[in-house]
Amino acid sequence: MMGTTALTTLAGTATVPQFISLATKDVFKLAPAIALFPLASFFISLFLGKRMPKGGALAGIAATIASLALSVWLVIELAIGGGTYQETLYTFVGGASDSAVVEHTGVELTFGLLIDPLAALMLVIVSLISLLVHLFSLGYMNDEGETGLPRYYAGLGLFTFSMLAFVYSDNLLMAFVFFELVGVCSYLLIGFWFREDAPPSAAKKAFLITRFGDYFFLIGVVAIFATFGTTAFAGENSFVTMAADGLNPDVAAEGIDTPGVSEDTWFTVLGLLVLGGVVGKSAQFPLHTWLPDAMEGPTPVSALIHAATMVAAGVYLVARMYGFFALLPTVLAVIALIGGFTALFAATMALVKQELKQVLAYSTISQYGYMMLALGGGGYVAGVFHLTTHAIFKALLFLGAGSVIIAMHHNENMWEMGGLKDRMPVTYATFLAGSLALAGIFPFAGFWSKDEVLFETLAHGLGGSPILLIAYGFGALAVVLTGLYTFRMVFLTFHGEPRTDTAEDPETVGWSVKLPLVVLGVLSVVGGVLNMGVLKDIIGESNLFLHEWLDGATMDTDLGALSASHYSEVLEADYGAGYEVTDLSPLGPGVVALVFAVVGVGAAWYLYSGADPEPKMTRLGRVRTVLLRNYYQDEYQAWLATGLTLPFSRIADKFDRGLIDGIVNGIGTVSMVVGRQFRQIQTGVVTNYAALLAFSLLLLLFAFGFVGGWF
Amino acid sequence: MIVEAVLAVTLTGALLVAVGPDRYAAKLATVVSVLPLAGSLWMWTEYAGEGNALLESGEVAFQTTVEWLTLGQYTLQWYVGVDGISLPLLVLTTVLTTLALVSSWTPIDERQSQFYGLMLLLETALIGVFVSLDFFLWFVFWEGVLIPMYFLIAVWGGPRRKYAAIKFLVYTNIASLIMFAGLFALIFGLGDSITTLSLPEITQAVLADELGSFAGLEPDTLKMFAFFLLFLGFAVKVPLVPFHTWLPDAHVEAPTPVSVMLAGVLLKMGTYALLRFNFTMLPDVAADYALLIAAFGVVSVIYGAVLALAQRDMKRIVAYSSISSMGYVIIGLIAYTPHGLGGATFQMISHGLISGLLFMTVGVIYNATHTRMVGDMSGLANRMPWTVGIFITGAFGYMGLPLMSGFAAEVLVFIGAFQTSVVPAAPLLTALSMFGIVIVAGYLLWAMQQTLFGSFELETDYEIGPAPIHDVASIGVLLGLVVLLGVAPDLIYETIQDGVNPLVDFAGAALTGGA
Amino acid sequence: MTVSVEWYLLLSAAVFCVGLFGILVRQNALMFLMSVELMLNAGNINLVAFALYWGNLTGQVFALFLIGIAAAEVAVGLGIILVLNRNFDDIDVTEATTMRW
Amino acid sequence: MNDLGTLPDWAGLAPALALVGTALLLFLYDMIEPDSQNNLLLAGIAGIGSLTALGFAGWFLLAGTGQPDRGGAIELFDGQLVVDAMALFFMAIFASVTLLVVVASYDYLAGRANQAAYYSLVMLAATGMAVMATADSFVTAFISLELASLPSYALVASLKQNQGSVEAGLKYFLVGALSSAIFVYGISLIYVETGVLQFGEVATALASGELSGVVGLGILFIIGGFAFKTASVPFHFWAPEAYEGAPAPISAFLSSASKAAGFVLAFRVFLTALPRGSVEGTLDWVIAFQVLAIVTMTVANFAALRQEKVKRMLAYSSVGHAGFVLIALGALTSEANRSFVLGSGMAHLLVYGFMNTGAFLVIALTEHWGIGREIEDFNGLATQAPFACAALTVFLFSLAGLPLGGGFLSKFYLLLAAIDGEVALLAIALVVNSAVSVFYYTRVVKAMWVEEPADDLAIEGYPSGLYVAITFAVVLTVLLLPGFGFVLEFTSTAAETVVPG
Repeated sequence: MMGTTALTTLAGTATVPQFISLATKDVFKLAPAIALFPLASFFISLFLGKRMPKGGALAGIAATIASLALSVWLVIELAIGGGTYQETLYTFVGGASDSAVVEHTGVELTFGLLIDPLAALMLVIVSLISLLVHLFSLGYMNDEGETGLPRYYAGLGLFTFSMLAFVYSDNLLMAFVFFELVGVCSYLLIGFWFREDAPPSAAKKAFLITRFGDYFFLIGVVAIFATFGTTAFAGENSFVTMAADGLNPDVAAEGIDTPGVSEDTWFTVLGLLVLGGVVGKSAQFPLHTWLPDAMEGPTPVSALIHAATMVAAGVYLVARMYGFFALLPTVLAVIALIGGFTALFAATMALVKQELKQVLAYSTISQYGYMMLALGGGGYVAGVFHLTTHAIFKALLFLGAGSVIIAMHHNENMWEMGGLKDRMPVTYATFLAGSLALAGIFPFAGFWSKDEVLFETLAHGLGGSPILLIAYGFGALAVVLTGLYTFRMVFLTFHGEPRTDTAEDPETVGWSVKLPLVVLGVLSVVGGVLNMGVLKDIIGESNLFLHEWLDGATMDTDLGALSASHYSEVLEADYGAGYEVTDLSPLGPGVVALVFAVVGVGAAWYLYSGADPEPKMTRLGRVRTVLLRNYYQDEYQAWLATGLTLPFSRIADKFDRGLIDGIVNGIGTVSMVVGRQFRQIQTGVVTNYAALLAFSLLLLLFAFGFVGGWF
Repeated sequence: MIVEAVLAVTLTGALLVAVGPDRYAAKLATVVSVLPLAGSLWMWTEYAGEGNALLESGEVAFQTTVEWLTLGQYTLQWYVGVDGISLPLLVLTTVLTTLALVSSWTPIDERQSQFYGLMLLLETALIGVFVSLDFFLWFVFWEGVLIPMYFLIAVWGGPRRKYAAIKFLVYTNIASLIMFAGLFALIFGLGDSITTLSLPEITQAVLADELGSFAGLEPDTLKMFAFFLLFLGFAVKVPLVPFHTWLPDAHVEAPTPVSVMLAGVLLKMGTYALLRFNFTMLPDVAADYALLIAAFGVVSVIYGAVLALAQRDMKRIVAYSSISSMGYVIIGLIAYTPHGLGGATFQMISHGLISGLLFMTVGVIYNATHTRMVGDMSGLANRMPWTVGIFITGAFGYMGLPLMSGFAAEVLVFIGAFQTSVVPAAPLLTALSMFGIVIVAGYLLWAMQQTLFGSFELETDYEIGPAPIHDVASIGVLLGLVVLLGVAPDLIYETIQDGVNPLVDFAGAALTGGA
Repeated sequence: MTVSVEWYLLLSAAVFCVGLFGILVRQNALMFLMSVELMLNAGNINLVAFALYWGNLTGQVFALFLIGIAAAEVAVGLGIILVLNRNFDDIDVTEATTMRW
Repeated sequence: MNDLGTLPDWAGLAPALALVGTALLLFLYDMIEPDSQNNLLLAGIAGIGSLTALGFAGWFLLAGTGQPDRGGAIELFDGQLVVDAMALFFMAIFASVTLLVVVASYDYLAGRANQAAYYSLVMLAATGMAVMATADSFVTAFISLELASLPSYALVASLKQNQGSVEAGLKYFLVGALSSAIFVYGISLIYVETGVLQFGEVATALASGELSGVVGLGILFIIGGFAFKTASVPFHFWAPEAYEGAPAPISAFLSSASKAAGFVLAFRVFLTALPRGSVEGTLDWVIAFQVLAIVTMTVANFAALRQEKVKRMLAYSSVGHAGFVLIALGALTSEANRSFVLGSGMAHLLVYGFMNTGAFLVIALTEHWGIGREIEDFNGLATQAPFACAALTVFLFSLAGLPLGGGFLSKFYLLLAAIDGEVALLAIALVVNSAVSVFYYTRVVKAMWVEEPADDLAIEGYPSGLYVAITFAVVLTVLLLPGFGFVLEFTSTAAETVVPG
């Protein structure tokens, strides 16, 4: 089989490996609990939160600690030689013994776990960020005296549960299920402050736009199920493998049912459909508009959404089924282009924002653009790497922003801050670390991952994919802007003189705020160690830990079709994307990217570093207005909803009540009129009756006379 | 005899409650309704039928056959029994009736004994519809549904209740007669090959190609003609666009518990009948016109959803979205795939529960606020947190949120519809209809934002606080069922599959043979 | 010389039409009644004439019955006309129109 | 040739004799004590008389008198009268309706004058109808028809102080007289052609040779006569006014029994005297009845839509039902199983006899209470008289063809008959008009149950007689749904006596 051959060569082992090893290690048996702990905390917080100290926060913290511990254990297990674990936990449809469904359709819809290095990594990230967000919430929500805390912590619990379950879903349908649940949770949390007007509206927008994306995703899921009869991610009978077999001329594929178009066309359609969900959830152009609005939610929630859960889900999905996407050059090109463009596009908007969280929101969009760029550009490891580092430093930045917001009494306007660095040193230090990571400055985490993204894209682009070069161009340009807006933010917030009284005397923040910041700050500094791709030629490929990890090198058994090297194989195969890699040293492009980043930071320093910085962006004039209005993206989308769909529905309503119901009522009216006419025959005058009677008789007489031939 | 017992108990209860004093009517009726509920649940646990009742291989459970009378060559029978398709609907009916009765306690404060008597009478007729296997008996119950429903809308309804009630009665009655004519075209076409009007006999005779010509129509034309009339008749009941206009009026005017029954069970009569008659008896005609039928479904889905966008009355919103949801059933049915037919049946149950849930919740809100207009109120979440919580969850259920029954149903329908070879361009049509899930999210989210969130304001002069415990309990139970079926669709899906599978088998054979 | 039977038929038809005409144009209840009698007698003419033609008594006997019934009918009719006069102060049949449509 | 056990042949007429005897008894009583107010006694006598008639009819029916296995139809007076299953079946209908009407009249007549005359006229009219059912010759047909009609005229006008009653009587009488004249002329034309009047002989005479237009004209006129009696368009003009103006029990009597009488005679005349096979060439009466049926149904049902008075609405409904029953004649095509088709009309007449009588009796009840005639006057009546309103609801929905009573099944039977005769138009008209009729029946139901009662709505007393009659009618109407099969046995035997095989 193709999968097996690929990995024998790549992993260099002579034995024929088990494709999936069914580990009997206890920790894998406990794996379901990783997601179930937060679910339990959801119920506990919801129903008992009122009677618990801290409004249910403790349940959440305990649950996430447990999840984190289990996840770490899993990672260790995989790192010291365990195997991929796949288990069907629950049969959704067709589970009964001698099931009529199975008997008839031959398939069942199941929920199961797929724990491989990718999933394990993501589990750790999610549970870690969630834990920190819970902790931070103690300072941000509890200490601020918010009401509705049980609801809040219940929401966090459900959110974490959904995301964790999504992460180790073993099939696309289950992934979709939790993908949707993630969306609902974000709706509930963004709209947490439901008494105000903006949060519910933002929540609605977030759900609607992501649902629009999910619409395509669901079609994709259904279509994949219909095409392959399965939605499993991994295994001989997974749709990924079947698709590869279907396209591979050397392998005889069976059981693929395409509706009358060639397989590669149809698979491309499938890929694009699934991509719809990704674009919506990961806030890629043009479905990114919900994300900045989502800042209406509590800041810890923003951190959770942007760093590890909702938005990450989209990109993670691409990584999860990368074996499928790697087969489809068109889809990859689209992913790369969307990613690169979004990276640049969002960065430009971030330049002019005045609210701290808005800058971070656009930066999130931009950074997820990079991940998409990486995945589209053939850099599977790079994408995952950036996902990881971004999760850390973006969570850090949001939590830091939250800290600032607490200090500023919920004023988010950066122009009313300034000089906070002396008053909140911990926050400043950690925020700075996060910012340097975001800007991609050596040696912070973001530098390594962003460079790898750009390098992979460039390498594959130079290998004969000009579209990737365009995407690379976008991405490289965005590096400059990232540096600029990041440090504009840092300078405006922390440097210079305090510009308002609040900034002069900010509220102090507690340990529950600082602890997460410190943890994340440290990780932001050292996170790059995971995969120092720029130095590949120096430190040697085997010391690129993440790469080795994702390739399954630490495991006893072979990762097979889920391994990074398999993906490269497919990417370069003729039946796959057909990418070619140029032999390029990562050092050169790395330096270029660093220079770009430094240019951006330097520009920010030049423009905003003074004691009392001026708004420089106003010089952009109308361009600034366009940027401030987000290229009128919200306007046209709002217009599509309220300016087009709503009036259309009103017209339809008029049509319905007027014409369709009018016809129904009209039939009634006509009957009534006929009735009135018939009623009028009865004049009350008996002579008329006699006349009518005689006349009718005469009529009958003539009629039947003619027929009967009486005359 | 359990079927007879259930029917008899319900009918007796109806009469008893109707003549009893108002004071005890509510509680008495609720207690009485527990009996058929228990009976149906017992049937559920004891169910040992197999296959589709109408087809040759089917084994009908709890079957009784008694000759009633002979009219011409036809013997009319008391012939009842259930299979995997009708049993879930039967249970749905009894469950929803009991819950609807509980939800009547608050809003119904006049002429109670009549109200509760009629509700139980309605239940009797509905149960009858789902258990009858003789056409004529079935038709008696089918028409019998109209009478209590008419009164329930006309007496206890809103301001335009009389208009709505008579429109409902006349419109659906005309539809019944059209359908009746359609089936009789078939029966007469069968000539001497049948001696009873039992549905299995008719079905098997039609399928065995024993149809002769009748009234100058060749068998094929006759089939088409009959199919057309049947479809038209049932389309009104379902309702499919453009035969739907009675529904919003009826829903808006009907008191909440009646809306629950209307949306929850009455609409299912239409799809149930479509499945039993059109799609079981005349699969080849259905296949010939598959594109048209699927188009009806798609148009209903989209058009109903778009109209829901334009509404301010929350009941109207749910009413139009019911039209939309029933469109999915049609799309699933015409697919003739296991998941298509099974998913459609599942959607009947699921929509029954979810629409019942939403109507009840709107009713609970209405009991407190005395308005249903989006815009007349805001920030209800401040005052009735649990009700609002259930409402939000239910609304997400309606949007097809995973792990709630709507999702399971819709996904199964989509999978089934996507795969079919019966409908031309099935993937495209399915994808088109799926856009309904976006629109439904649009209007429900909009309505929720307007009414539930923001600061508390209310146009009407009522003090509102948390809803009565029995109201919250009944919507809670429904929500529980919705989640239960969403998490474990197999609970009923196996039974349903058992009922529809034979249909797929023979239809598949017939259709591929024909095509 | 015997009159051909067709002539009786014509005669009876003529009488029938005269009666009908009377009903259509007269508004007086008594005239109405008389016109009806004419029509009844048109039937009698046929019956009697053709009893002769067919050589049996059936027609004639029936005619006798008819005459009797006609009398009864007139009796009932006159009674009704009487109360009509009492209630409407007139015997114009077109006056009594309290019920219509 | 016949078998009545030890009884003589004429005993076959026992139901009619019981009726006429009762009438004469009442006359006698009236002569002795003209101003009697002894309502109970009078109603009792009439009731016992009709009960006796019903008993005889039922007994004979069950015993199989006049049926082929008991020696065939009993012919009396040289074939002028015949007692067979159809005659007995209809006598049973007449006796039942008469019984209901008499019981109901007990309350209705309380305190009015001329009670004995009223009852005796009812009994006489019933006698006429019973004889109509047995008439086997045009002579007896016409005489019995007049015997049924003349007392009816008087009964309609019996509220002598009431303008409506008198006007109704006048119109009924005038149209009736005209129709009788037309009928007689038609009979005379048949005689012109055949020289005989006994049904069987007429058929024999017509069977031989070419027929001239005279026969066709005669048949047309005879159809006119029946159309009058059955209140079919265009001879229906008297019906709305007569039913509206007459005392409600009499409306019930006329719209149910009198209509049935017209139909039983029509069945016999057209099937035994003027068989379609013989007269088809000059006038195909099947076509004529099809036209009449469709026109009658449509005109009446649509006119009923806009009626404001309950009784008048019921009158139009009654005309409409004549149209439904005409299907049984219109569907007697050569394709049809004729006894099946004919049976449908008989079954419907029986069911109709109970549900329509019941409906009119509830109207009688409201008149007794002094409630107005408009539909609006019924507003909220259910709050005061729930049982009566429930009964009326059952009657009306059964009339509409909803499955609350036997009307549902009998209409269905008619539909089967129309299809059996392969007259699609009849079937369609039946379905469409049934659908339309739901609307106007529902208006009354709505008024009773849905509308708020007027402030001055008050009723005094619950008259036992009327309630007994209504209860009887409603129980029968409902029981005729499950028990329809019982009726079918009789209708099929009855139909087979006129159309063997």
